[in-house]
Amino acid sequence: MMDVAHYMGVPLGLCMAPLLLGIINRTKAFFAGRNGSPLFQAYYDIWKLLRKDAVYSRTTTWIFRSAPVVGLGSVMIAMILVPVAGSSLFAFTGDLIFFAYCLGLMRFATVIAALDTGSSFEGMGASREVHFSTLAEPALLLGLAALAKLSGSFSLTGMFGGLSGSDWLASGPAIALIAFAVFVVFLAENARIPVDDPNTHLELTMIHEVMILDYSGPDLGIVLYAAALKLWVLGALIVNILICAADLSGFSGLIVFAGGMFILAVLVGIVESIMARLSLLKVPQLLVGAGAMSVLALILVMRFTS
Amino acid sequence: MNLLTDSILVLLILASFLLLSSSRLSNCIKTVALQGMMVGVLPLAANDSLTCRVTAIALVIAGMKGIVFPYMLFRTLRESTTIKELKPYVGYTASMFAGVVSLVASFWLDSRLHLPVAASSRLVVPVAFSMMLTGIFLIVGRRTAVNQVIGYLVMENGIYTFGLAIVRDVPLLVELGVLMDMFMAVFVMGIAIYRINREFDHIDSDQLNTLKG
Amino acid sequence: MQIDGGLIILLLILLPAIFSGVCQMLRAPLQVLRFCIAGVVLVSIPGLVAVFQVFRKGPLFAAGNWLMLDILSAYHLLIMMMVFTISALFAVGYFREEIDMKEFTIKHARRYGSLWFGALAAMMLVLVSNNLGVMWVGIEATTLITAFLICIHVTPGALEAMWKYLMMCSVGVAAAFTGILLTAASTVPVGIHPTEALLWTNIMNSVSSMDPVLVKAAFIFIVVGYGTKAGLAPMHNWLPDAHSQAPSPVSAIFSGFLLNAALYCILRFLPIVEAVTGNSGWGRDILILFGLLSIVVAAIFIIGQRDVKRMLAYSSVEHIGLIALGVGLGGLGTFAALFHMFNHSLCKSLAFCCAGRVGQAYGSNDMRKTTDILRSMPVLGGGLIGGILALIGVAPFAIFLSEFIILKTAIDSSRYWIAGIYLTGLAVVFVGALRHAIAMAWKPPEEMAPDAPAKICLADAALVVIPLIILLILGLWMPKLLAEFILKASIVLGALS
Amino acid sequence: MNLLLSAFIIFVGGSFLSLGLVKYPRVLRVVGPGSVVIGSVLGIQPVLSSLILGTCDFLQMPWQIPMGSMSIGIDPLSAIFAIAILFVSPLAAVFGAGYLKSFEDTHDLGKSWFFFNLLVASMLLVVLARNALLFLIAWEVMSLASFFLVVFEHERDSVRRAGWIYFIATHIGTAFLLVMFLLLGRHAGSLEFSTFFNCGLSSHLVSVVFVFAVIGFGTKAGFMPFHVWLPEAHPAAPSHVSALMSGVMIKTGIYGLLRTLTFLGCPPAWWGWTIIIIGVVSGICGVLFALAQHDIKRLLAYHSVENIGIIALGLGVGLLGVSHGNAVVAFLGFAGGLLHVVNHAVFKSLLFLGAGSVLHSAGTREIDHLGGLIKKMPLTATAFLIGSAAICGLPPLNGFVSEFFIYVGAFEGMSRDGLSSGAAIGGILAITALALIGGLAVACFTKAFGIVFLGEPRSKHCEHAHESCMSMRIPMVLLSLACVAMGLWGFFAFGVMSNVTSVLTSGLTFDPATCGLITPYQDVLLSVTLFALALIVVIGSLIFLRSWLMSGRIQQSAVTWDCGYLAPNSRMQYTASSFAQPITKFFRTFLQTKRYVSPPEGFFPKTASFSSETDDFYGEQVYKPTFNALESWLSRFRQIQHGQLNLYIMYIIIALVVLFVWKLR
Repeated sequence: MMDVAHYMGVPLGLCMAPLLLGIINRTKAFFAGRNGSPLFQAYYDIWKLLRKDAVYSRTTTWIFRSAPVVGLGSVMIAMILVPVAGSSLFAFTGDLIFFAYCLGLMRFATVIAALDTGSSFEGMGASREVHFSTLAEPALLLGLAALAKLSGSFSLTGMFGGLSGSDWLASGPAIALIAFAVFVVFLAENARIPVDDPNTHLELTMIHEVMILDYSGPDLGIVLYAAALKLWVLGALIVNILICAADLSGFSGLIVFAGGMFILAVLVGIVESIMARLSLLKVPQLLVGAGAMSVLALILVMRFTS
Repeated sequence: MNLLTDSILVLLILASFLLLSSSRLSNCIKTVALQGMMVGVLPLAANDSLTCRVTAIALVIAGMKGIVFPYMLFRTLRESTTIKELKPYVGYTASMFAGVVSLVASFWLDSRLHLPVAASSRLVVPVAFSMMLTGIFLIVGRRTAVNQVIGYLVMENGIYTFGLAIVRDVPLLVELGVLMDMFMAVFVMGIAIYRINREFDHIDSDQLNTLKG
Repeated sequence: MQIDGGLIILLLILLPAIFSGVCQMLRAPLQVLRFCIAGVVLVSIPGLVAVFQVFRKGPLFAAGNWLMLDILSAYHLLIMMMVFTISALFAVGYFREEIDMKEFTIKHARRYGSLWFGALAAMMLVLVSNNLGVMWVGIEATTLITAFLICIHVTPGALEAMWKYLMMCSVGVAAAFTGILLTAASTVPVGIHPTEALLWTNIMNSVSSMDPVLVKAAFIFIVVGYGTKAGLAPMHNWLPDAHSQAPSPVSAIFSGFLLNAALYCILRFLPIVEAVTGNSGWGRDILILFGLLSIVVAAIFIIGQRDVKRMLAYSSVEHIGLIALGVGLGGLGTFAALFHMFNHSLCKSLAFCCAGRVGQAYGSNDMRKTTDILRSMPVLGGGLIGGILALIGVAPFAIFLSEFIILKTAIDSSRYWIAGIYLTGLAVVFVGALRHAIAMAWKPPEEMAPDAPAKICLADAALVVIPLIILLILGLWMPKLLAEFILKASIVLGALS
Repeated sequence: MNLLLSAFIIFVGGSFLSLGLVKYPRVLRVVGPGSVVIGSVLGIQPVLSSLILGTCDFLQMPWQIPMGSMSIGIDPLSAIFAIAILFVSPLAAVFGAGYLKSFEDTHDLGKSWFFFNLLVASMLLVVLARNALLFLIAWEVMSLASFFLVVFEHERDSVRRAGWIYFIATHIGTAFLLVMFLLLGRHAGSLEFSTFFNCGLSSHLVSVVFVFAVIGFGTKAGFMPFHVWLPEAHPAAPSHVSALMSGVMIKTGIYGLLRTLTFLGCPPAWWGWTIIIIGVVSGICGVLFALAQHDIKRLLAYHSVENIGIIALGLGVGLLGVSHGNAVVAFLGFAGGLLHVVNHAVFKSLLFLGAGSVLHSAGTREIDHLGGLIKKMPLTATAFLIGSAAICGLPPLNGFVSEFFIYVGAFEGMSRDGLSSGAAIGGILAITALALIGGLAVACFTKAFGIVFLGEPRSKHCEHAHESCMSMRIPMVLLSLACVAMGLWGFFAFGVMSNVTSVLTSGLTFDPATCGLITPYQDVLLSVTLFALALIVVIGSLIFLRSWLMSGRIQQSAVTWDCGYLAPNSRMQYTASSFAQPITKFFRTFLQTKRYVSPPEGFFPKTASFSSETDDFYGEQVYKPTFNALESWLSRFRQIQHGQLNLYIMYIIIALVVLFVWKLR
C-alpha cells in the first residue's frame, strides 16, 4: 500500500505527540472553567528543557543518564510498527509482540533509572510501576490477541487492516470490550487518571512522575517527549480499533486518524476531569478487570468465528 | 510292639504336660531328661527288626538326651541363683490348656496331611507335632533362659520323633552330625546362659531387651 | 593337568579346620591375626583351583558324591574367599589398637582365630556338601561357632545379641531340619536308597515322582528356617543386634557371607520345588514375598537409625531381600541376584570394616557423634561413605546395575506391583541412608573430633580403594568371564535354561 | 564423532588428573578448568556441523554389560543441547578458576574439579547416549557429580540439607525413568533407542511412559510440583556450579523428555495440555516465588523454574500442534522452546556468574544488604544488566527471540480453530501466561539489578566490594556478548531450528521443516532481527545525539532529591522486600509469605522491625508434611524390633503358619 499514510505515520506521530498533552490539558481546563495553558505548552517545555544545564544526583550512574534515550529509542521503534490509517512503515507477523516488548524495554529502563537514584520515593514509584504494568500487559496482549483472532492476522497492520465495518456488525460487543480494555491499559501505562495523577504534588502518591523526580535539563526533556510518544502509540491502537470501520486510506485516512487521536485526547481530558484518582489499592482491580474484559472478548470472538 | 510304642508316646505327651505345668527349673530338667530318654529308645520299640546299628544309635541318643544334656543344664543351673520360673508370660494353668489345644490341633493336622508314615503307630506323628508345638510354646512363653533351652530340647525331641515317623533310615553320618550339632547347641547355650548369669546376675531372657530399633 | 577333585574338596574343608587348631598354638595376638591372612590365602589356592576346575569341566564330586562343588557353589565359594580375605586383612588394623590397649590378649586372639577358621570350615562344608543333611549340619555349626565370635569381648550387649542369635537361629534351623525330614520323606516313593536319599543330585534327578504336597511343605519349612539365618524379614530380628555387637571383621563375615550361605541353602531347594510344582512359580512367589517384605522392613528401620552398624545390618536385610526377590523373579532376575550377591558382599564387608574403624576412633557407633569423618579420617571415612553410597544404589557402582536388572525382570514379566514396592523401598532406603551418610561425612562435630590417625596406612588405603574400584568397574564393565560364570550358576537355579 | 569422543575422554581424563593434583593448587587451577575448555573447543565443531547441516552420526561399540551397548550418536536434537553444554561449561570453568581461589586453603579443590569435569562429561554423554542403560548411567553420574559439587561448602548446615534434598529428588526422578525405559525396552526387545520408536506399546502404556517421563525428567528440569530441589541446591552450590547446573544441567531433563517423545509417535492432545499447564504453573509460580526472595541466588533459581515453564509452554504448544496435525504450530512451539533452552543457558549462567561475582566480592547473597555495587564492579553490573534484560525477554536480546517464537506459535494455534479445539485454548493459555510472566519478570529483575547494583550501599558488606579478577570477568563478557549476538540471530536460528524440529517430528506423518508451510516465518524472523538491529542503531544514535546535546553544558552534582528531608541515609532506600511488596501482597494466596512484624509503638517508638520469608509452597505445604507424616507413620512399625526374644521367635512361627495357610490350603 504505497500511499502517503505509509510514510507519514511516523513523522506525524513524532510531531503531533506532544500536542495530545496540550489537548488533554485544555480539555481539563475547559471543564475546570480555566483558560489553561497553551495547546503547544508541551513543545515549549521540551524545547526549554533541552536548552538547559543539568543537575545529577551523586548517587546516579550511567544507567540514570542513558535510561531516557533508551526509552525514547524503544518507543520510536514501537511507533514504526503502529499502523496509521491502515498501514505502518513495517509490518510482520508477530510485530505486536515486538511492540509490546519495546514498551517493556522502555519501562525497564525507566524503572532501573529510578532505582539508580537510591531515593525511597522513586523506588516506591518504580515498585508501583512494575506492579501495575504486570497486570496491564496481559490485558493488552490478550486484547490484541482477540483482535488478531478476529482478523486472522498477527501483525498490527494486518490486524487493523483486516477489521472492517462488517466485523463491528458481527462482533461489535467483543470489539467494544477490547477497545475499553485497551483504553484502561492506555490510561494506566501513560499514568493518567484514574490510575495516576500527572499533576499531583505529593511524591507519596505518584507513580510515573515520582520516578523521574531527579531528572533535569535535556534528560527531562527527553523523558517528557518519550512519554508523549508513548501516549501517542498506545492511543493509536485505540483509534485504530475505533476507526477501522471507516475503510480509509491515503491522505484522508491520515486526517481521520489524526482527528481520532485528538478526540481520544479530549476523551482522556474528560475522564480526568470527571473522575477522581483511584486509591492505589483499587488500581489492580481495575487492571484485572480490563484483563477479564480482554478474555471475555477473546472468548466471544472465538465463539463467533468457530 | 505296638502297645509299647503307644505307651511310650503317651508318656511323652504326659512329659510335655508336666513341663508346661511345672515352675521349678530342676523339675523341668528332670522331666526333659526323661522325655529325651524315651524319645531315644522309641526306635527300639517301634522297629520290628532290631539291627545292631539301630540299637547303638538309639542308645547313644538316649544317653545324650537323657543324661548329657540334662547334666549340662544342671551345671548351668547350679551357677545361677534362679531356681524357679517367676511370672511366666503364660500362666501354668493356661499353659496346660494350651498344651491340650496343641494336642488336639496336632491330631487334626495329622488327619489333614496324610503323611507317608513309616512307623508302626499312627500316634507318632501327632505326638511329634504336639511336642514341637509344646517346645515352641515353652520358648515363647517362658522367661528364664534355661526354660527356653528346655523348650528347644522339647522341640528337637518332637522333630526327632517326627523324623522317626516319616523317614525310614537316616544315614548314620547325618544322624551323628545332627546329634553332634545338638550337643554343641546345648553346650553353647549353656555357656551363654552361664555368661549371661555372670554378667547380669540373672538368666531372665525378658530383661535382655536393651537392643532394639 | 589332572587334579583330583575330591582331594581338593577335602582340602578345602580340612585346611581351615586344621588352621583352627593351629591358632591355639600361636603366641601373640598379632601373630594370630597374620596367620588368619596367611591361612585364608592358603585356603584360597585350592579354592581357586577348584573354582577353575568347576568352571572349565563341571561339578567336582568327592566322598561318594556326598560332597560336590558345582558352579553355583563355586560362585559362592569365590564370594566367601573374598569376604574372608577382606575380613582378615581388616582385622589386623581393627584389633591393633585393642592389642595396644591390652584389651585383645592372646587368649582372645586364639579364640578369635580358632572360631574364625572354624566358621570358614563350617561354611565351606555348607558349600561343598551335596547331602542336604550335611548342609544342615554345616549351617547349624556356623551358628554355634559364630555365636562366640559375637562376644569375643564379653559385654552385656554382645551377650544379649549372642543369646538372641543363638535362640532364633537354632529354632529357625530346627524348622529347616523339619523341612529336610519332609524332603527325605517325599523321596520315599521314588525308591532311592535311604543313604542317598538326601543327595541333592539324586533328588534333582527324581523330582518327577516326588510327592508335591510334601515337597511344598518342606520348602516352607526350609525357607522360614534358613530364612531366619539369612535374615529375611520377618525373621531378621537377631540380625541388627548381632551385627552391631560383633567386632567389625566378624560383622563383615556375617553380612558378607553368613547370610549368603543360608540363602544358598534355600537356593538349593528352589529348583527342586520348582520342578516338583511344574515350574509354576510356586516357590518363587514365596521368595518374592520375603524379598519384598525384607526390603520394606529394612527401609522402615534405616530411616530413623542412629547406630551405623545397625543401619548397615538393616541394609543387609534389604539386600538379602533383593537377592531373594531377584531369584524369585527368575530368568534374568536370577542372574542379577547372583551378581548382586557378589556386589553386596564386597561392598558390605568393606562398609562394615570401615564403620568399625571409624567407630573405634570416635568411641561410638552413634551416627550423631561420628560426624565429619571425611576430614578426620579421609581414607576409612571415605570407604564408609563410598560404601554406603554404593549400597544405596548410586549409579556407576555395580549395585545399581544389578538392581536395574532385577527391576527389568519385574517389569518384563508385567509384575508392576512388585516393581512399585521394590522401587518405593529402595527410595526410602536411599532417603534414609543418604541423610545419615551426609551428616556423617561432613557435619561439623559438636565436640572435638578425634585427631586424624598419625599417618594414613598404605595398606588401609589399598583395602578401601580396591573394593570400591572393583565395584566401579563392575558397574561400568562386566568381564565376560564373570558374566559367563554367573550365567552358568543361574542355570543351575533353573533360570535361563 | 571422533572429536566428540575425544572431548569426552579429555573431560574424564581431566577429572582424574585434577584428583591427582590436589597437592599442587597452582597446577590444578590451570588443569581443572583447562581440560573443560580444551574438550569443549574440540567438541564444538561436530556439534555445530550437525546443528547447521542437520546431519546425524551414529557410533556403536560393544560394551561388556548386560543389555548395554556403547551406542552414541549425534543429531540436531542432541546437538542443540550439546552446544549449550560445550559453550557454557568452559566459561563456567574459567569463572570457577577465579572463584575458587579463595577456597584453596580450606577446601579440597581437586575433588571439586574432578566432579566438575565429570559433570560436564556425563552431561555430554547424556545427550549423546543412544542406549537406555548408557543414558541412565550417565544420568546418574551426572546427578552424583552435581551432588558433590552442590555440597562443596559442606560445613554449612543449609548446604548439606540442600544437597540431600537435591540428591533425593533427582534419584526419585530417576526411579521413574528406570520404569519408563524398561517399559519401552520390554516392548522393543532391547534397550537401544533405535528400537524404541513405535515399539508397539498399548495406548495405555504409552500414556504411562509419557507421565513417567514428565515426572522423571521434570524433576531434573524443575517442572513446578517437582522443582523443590532447585531453590535449595542452586544457592548452596558455588556460583560457577549453579551457573552450569541451572544453565545447562536442568536442560538435560528437557532433552530427555523430548527424546522420549520421539519414541512415542503421535501424541494425543492431552499431552500437550499437560505440558502447557505445567508450563503455566511453573512459569507463573516460578517468577512469583522469585519475586518474593531476598537471596539473589535463590531468586535466580526460581527464575530457572520460570524459564523451564516458558520452555514447557513452547513444547506444549508444539505438541498440541503435532497432535492437531498443524505443522506451523508444531514448528513454532518446538523451535521456541528449544531456542529458549539455549538462550536460557546463556543468560542464566551469565546471571549466576554475576551473582557469584557479587557474592565473592561482597560476601553476602542477601539482596537487601547490597546496593550501589555498580560503582565498584562496573563490569559485573553491566553484564548482570544485560542478563536481566535478556531474561525478561526484552528486545534486542536473545530472550525475546525464543519468546517471540512461542507467542507466534501460540497465536497460530489459537487462530486456526475455534473454542471447540484444544489448540486454541492452549494458545490462549500460553499467551496469557507469557504476558504475565513477562511483566513479572521485569518486576523481578528490576528489583534484582536495581537493589543490588544501584543506589547507595545498604550495609557494610558493600564497602570492601571490588571488581572480580580477570578469569571471572572474561566469561561474563563473553556471555553478555552472546546474549546480544543471539538476540540478532533469529534469522539464522530458523534453519537450525527446522533441523532440530525435524528430528522431533521425524516419525510423524508430516515434517514441518520440509512441508513449506513454515517458510514465511523465515521472513518474519528476518524482520525481528532487523528490528532488533534497528533498536540498537536508534538507541545508539540517540545516545550519540544526547552526548552532543550535553557537550558544553554545565553538569552539577547534588544529593538525590529527598523531598525536603534533611538527613537522608542509605538505610532509607527502598529495599528488595519493599519493592516487591505490592506484587507479593497481590499474589499472597499463592505465596503464603510469612511476615514477622513488630510495629513501632508509643509516642517515641524506639525499635520496630519487619521481615518476611517466603518458603516454597510445595516444599513446605506439600512435601514436608507428606514426608513427615510418612516418616512418623513408618516409625510406628519400628516397634516390631522391641528386643523381646520370645516374640521374635513368635514371628518365625507366624511366618510358618501364614505360609502354610497361604500356600498349602
